[in-house]
Amino acid sequence: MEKTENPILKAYSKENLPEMYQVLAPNGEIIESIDGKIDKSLMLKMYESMLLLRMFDRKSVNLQRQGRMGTYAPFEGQEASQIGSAFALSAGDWMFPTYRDHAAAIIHGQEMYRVFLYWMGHVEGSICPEGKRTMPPCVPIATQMVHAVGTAWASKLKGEENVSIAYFGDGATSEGDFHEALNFAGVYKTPTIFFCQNNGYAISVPFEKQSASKTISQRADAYDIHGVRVDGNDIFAVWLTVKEAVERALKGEGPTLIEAITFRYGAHTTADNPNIYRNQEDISTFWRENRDPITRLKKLLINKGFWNEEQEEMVLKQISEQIDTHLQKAEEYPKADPLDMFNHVYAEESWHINEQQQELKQILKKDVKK
Amino acid sequence: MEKTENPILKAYSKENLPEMYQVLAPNGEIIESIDGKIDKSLMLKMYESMLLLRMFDRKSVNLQRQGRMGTYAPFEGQEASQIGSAFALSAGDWMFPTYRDHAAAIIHGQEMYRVFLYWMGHVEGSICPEGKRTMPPCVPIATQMVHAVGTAWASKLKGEENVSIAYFGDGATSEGDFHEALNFAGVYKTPTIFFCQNNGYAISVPFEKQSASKTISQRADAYDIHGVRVDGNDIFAVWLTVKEAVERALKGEGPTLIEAITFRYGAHTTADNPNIYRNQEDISTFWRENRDPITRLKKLLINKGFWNEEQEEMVLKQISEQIDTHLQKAEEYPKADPLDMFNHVYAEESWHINEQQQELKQILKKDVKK
Amino acid sequence: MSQHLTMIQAITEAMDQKLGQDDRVMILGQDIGVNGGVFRSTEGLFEKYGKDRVVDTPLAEAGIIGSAIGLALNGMVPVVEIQFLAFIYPGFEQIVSHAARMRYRTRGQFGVPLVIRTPYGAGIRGPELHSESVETFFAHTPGLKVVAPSNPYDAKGLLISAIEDPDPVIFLEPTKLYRAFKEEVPKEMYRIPIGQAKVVQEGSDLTIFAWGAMLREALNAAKKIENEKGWKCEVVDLRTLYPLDRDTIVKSIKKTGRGLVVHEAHKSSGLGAEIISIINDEALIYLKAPIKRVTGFDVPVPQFSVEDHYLPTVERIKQGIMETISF
Amino acid sequence: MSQHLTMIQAITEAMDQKLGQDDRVMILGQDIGVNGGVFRSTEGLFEKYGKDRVVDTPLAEAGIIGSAIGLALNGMVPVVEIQFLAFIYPGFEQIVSHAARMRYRTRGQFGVPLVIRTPYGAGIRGPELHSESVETFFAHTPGLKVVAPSNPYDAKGLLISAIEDPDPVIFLEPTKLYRAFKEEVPKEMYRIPIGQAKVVQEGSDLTIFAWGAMLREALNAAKKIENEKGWKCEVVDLRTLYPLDRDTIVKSIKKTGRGLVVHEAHKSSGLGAEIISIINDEALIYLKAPIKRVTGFDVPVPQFSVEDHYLPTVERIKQGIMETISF
Ligand SMILES: Cc1ncc(C[n+]2csc(CCOP(=O)(O)OP(=O)(O)O)c2C)c(N)n1
Ligand SMILES: Cc1ncc(C[n+]2csc(CCOP(=O)(O)OP(=O)(O)O)c2C)c(N)n1
Ligand SMILES: [Mg+2]
Ligand SMILES: [Mg+2]
Repeated sequence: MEKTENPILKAYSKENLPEMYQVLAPNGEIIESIDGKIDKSLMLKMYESMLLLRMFDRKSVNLQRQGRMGTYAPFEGQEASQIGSAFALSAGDWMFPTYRDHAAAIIHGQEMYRVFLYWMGHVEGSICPEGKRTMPPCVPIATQMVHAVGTAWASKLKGEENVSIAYFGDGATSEGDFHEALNFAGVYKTPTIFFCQNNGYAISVPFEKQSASKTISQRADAYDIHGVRVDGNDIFAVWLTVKEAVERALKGEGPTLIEAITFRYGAHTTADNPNIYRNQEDISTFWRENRDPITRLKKLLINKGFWNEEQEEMVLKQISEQIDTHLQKAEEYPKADPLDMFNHVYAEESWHINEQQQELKQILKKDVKK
Repeated sequence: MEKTENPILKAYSKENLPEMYQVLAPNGEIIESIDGKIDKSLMLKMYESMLLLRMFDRKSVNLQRQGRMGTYAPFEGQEASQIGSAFALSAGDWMFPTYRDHAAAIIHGQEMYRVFLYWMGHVEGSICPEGKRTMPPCVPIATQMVHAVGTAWASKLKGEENVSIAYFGDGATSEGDFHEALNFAGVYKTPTIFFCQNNGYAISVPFEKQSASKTISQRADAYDIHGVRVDGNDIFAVWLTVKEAVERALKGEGPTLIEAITFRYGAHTTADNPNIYRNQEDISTFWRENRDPITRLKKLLINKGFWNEEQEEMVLKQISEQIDTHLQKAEEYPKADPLDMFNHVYAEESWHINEQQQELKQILKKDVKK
Repeated sequence: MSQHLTMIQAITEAMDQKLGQDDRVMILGQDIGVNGGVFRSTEGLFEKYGKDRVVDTPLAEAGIIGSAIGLALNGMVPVVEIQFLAFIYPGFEQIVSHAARMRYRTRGQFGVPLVIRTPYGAGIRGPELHSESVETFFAHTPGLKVVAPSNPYDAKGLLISAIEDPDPVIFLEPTKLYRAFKEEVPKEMYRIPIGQAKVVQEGSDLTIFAWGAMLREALNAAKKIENEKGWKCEVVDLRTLYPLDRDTIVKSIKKTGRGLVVHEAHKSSGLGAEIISIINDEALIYLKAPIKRVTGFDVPVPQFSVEDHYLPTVERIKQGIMETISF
Repeated sequence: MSQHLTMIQAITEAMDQKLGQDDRVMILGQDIGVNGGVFRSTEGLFEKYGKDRVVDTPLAEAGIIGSAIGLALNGMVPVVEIQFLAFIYPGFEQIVSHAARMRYRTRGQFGVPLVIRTPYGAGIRGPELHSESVETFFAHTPGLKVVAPSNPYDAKGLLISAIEDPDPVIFLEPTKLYRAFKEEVPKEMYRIPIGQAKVVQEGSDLTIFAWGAMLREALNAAKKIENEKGWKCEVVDLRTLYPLDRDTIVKSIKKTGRGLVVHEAHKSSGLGAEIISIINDEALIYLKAPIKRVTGFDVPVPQFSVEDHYLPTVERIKQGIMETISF
């Protein structure tokens, strides 16, 4: 069985490093000054958020295994990309995440119990808190990218100071919608940020089978828009890059395409077995040991005396409780009422849907009687 | 009324010239050696073909005006692009033209009377001569580009020495299919030639509204494939460029994206009024006087003593007769039988189509009786 | 105040008035700005409202419809023109997987007030793929509404309703009728409710259901048959194709006991099938004969030299009526 | 020789045998190579036939289907896997405007022998857009054939026929049945003709029409109703959804006089409507009651916690039967 070499290791290799923006090296050293840009409190917030969301992700995988949740798409390994980018946004910004971007969504205001509900197949799993613009996870690949052009365009037309950010993967860059979105954003100079997490794989397909192009960021040139390549496991670099893109967008300088090099440690979804298409053990261990986004920040924090194991233990306990609270909320959430499926198809009622709702109501009554 | 500046004039301006490959200057001078590459007989063939197809195109526009043909999409001004590229092909190569690429198609073996039939709305207007691979004009924009990936891929798999060429316009580069085609061709290194006639407009929309990117050829870099920009009104440059692309393709070096800068003198189709969106008079006159593909070759031929007005007159007469013969053939072609519409939906017969055919047959019989 | 307008003029006026009245309304599409639309349906609007509200877009339907969805999410009311119905396919995913589902999946939190206008139907000697009539695709997609006017008056009133509708509306404009005739159209804004069919002509012997360009064929056939045979057909203009106005359909059939559907679309799984099924559900015992379908055939819409034979003709409709009445 | 296979195994075997027998056959799709398909339908084929014949493609459905059209034009026989039916939309234009029309517009000069396989239907607790059943879109498109097997035996025989068919076939595989049960499947190649329905169970009181995953629900309901009421239902597996096997449909209804269609798709303009219309055309006077539709509702296929209520259930089918018989 041919197992393809990990293309991400190539991306991380020396030749490619020069074009990949990095601030916090894997060994925890700062290799580019962040003075006046990232202070202790932000570092700690970033760190604790990554811890929280890693725990959340692991919990979710477990819940799926226990049959308490449906298929789930884990993001472990990609925390720096998702959290670093989301930290750079303002509350009113529009976020278009995929099925894997719960860390980004949660940082941007989505609630953990909603994410649980989403994967429990609850009809109310796609709502975000009132007033927020954290859109439901997008399932059809790359389709959300054009939405982020539209919302950003509207912000611009209305003179509102908001950006729109679309999350997507390396695989998504093959879809026509990727192209159309970047092109439209270029034409209308919309304040859109295209944030690609290049984790090297679209399910089993390595990026080298996805395209002959070496990088994703180079595609920005095709539209004369700005493109950047960044170490997606370096939360500082990600944050700084997205912050700059936000500023550029708000100054009217148009969209940015960001390629964040990262890796998912686990399966594509809980329905996937990565051992079939890559040396899962080797490759994940390699990444965990050499590139982990959390470990490297921890090293820095400890070096700087900002953090110690006691604090870690305490925070982990808090996090665990916090997640449990959300889980409880999700599991105690009123069970989805089948009759709900007839609501919100349209803003106004329609005879055919009403009748079908009545029809099911009768059936359900009968079921209860039995 | 805002009339947008002609973006093609910009493309032709000094700053852009360096990146546009040119061999035969508009004044008829050879600015790059063609020794051993283009001989007299080829020059004459090219010239006479351009004359023929310009006459064909004008005839078609007239036929539409006289009500003898339906809407027609003229290509006058684009002869060098279409004919130069088609001359570079071998008989067995696959050609995927659009509704505007009849000059290319006819050079590649399509017959003029078929093109007339096509625009007369005849059911048999899309057939090409037996054994040829000149596909029907493609109407949905950019969709043929992926076909040319597929046919080329099959040639490669079968070890056949043929390329596939897709024709498309500047507008087509905005469609997702453009992107998917280039990306696929890059991945499978298919012997495909993507030949873009950038005539500056997609109907009324100038390229500057189509994309923020300055050129189309630069998009090749996004897929790490080869890209070239060429003076599309210079038949030598076009021919040499496509020939090189063919060689590259057959050597297994993959696809080429060619951007040929050209201009349509007339309307988008006979249903279009270009005066609404551009200074049609000024701009077409400018192009005719300064950039015409036929005039510049004629200048060269006359300078070299290969051509004179007598010859021209004679050839024009022959051409006129040739076109008339085809027109006659088209007009005398058996009228489309309405019952034909039920044939070739499937290779095999189906009850529902057979019955509907019978139904119409009855109706038609009745009509005749009346 | 009233005026005589063609359908295309009525459509332009509806957009003009909504653009004038509501800042959130935008028009997007290919060649709809400077050029005023390939059918001139947006003539004058670019000059009047400027490039930010009447937008010449790149040639990319997924991009147009997808970014219009984003615009709609963020407070705008986009009206998209797709140049011909068959060119909607590149944006099909955006319509079916997003526009139609956004309200549903967010439980009403986000809606998509989007109108997609597009010329449809045959009979204009158009090239390939310029004459399709695939309303079924949209009428099978919950979350969408589908509208098809048959005259200038309805076109204006329905388009204003569509633009004001909080949900996505596919607005099918019968190309053949754009300039076919003029009609009295009030100058002021008015609305024709989406979801309501109209009994255009009362009758007692048979009901003809039609819409768009086929309505006139239906009326012509009805007139001829009345002259020739004395039978009185009721003619129903469906106007909204999804959701259908069941009550009007059923009421008419209960009265006449006989029916015939005329549509341009292919017969198999065309909208006629749904109309017949509604009648089967609600009025089977009233039926004196099978409901006949006189439709486009189950072949690709053919090249224009034979398109008139693809389309339902007065002759075919008449024959359908005779077969139904003499069943 | 015979063996017990699941439907997915039967499908793999059909592809394996055609790949082995015919050099022109190629498999293309996302994750179908090294990974063996997200449902493992191509397991082992990459190893056996190599990367040129079992191709992991980029994530782009128009690219996949469009280049497959090109491959087909130039002598190959591509079998495309689309990962889930809803993800076919980006390639919809390629299917409708090209694959379905190429033979027609070239008057038989160029055909597109292409198969597009895709899992469809609900009931697997899939995320959003993993459970669609939009066969109507394809059954309304002349030039396409649409097939949906309900068991391993048919799946193998129909897929071999589809691969050998000179025209494009949309091959819908009921996800829920992939591993639901095993069945005797001959080892050798065999064909089940496209276009032929099958009477799975004879009966006299009412005919149930179903296909794909709904066939088993129909059979279960029929059994229950027989136990409870003694009524004998005839059950017809349509197998080919376009073109429909009218003769089998009509013959059965003429015998039973009562009918019921079960499908997962939305009711409005679902295939049930076409079946009813065929019966209306051919057998109206045989009808003792309206043909009932027990279908998915006219709402987006909902999130999986309530999908079982979206789907036709044995209970709903039984109730439909009772209403029809006591009409
Ligand atoms: C249009 C479409 N085609 C196919 C799929 C099935 N699918 C789901 S995720 C996925 C891979 C996506 O890869 P990538 O974009 O790299 O994102 P990642 O999963 O790695 O985060 C595929 C093929 C889909 N959801 N939508
Ligand atoms: C998918 C699709 N959308 C829209 C159209 C309508 N249309 C026909 S030609 C055209 C402009 C094409 O411009 P370009 O690609 O530059 O080619 P040109 O006509 O200039 O040769 C448009 C929008 C179409 N045919 N297909
Ligand atoms: Mg990925
Ligand atoms: Mg052009």
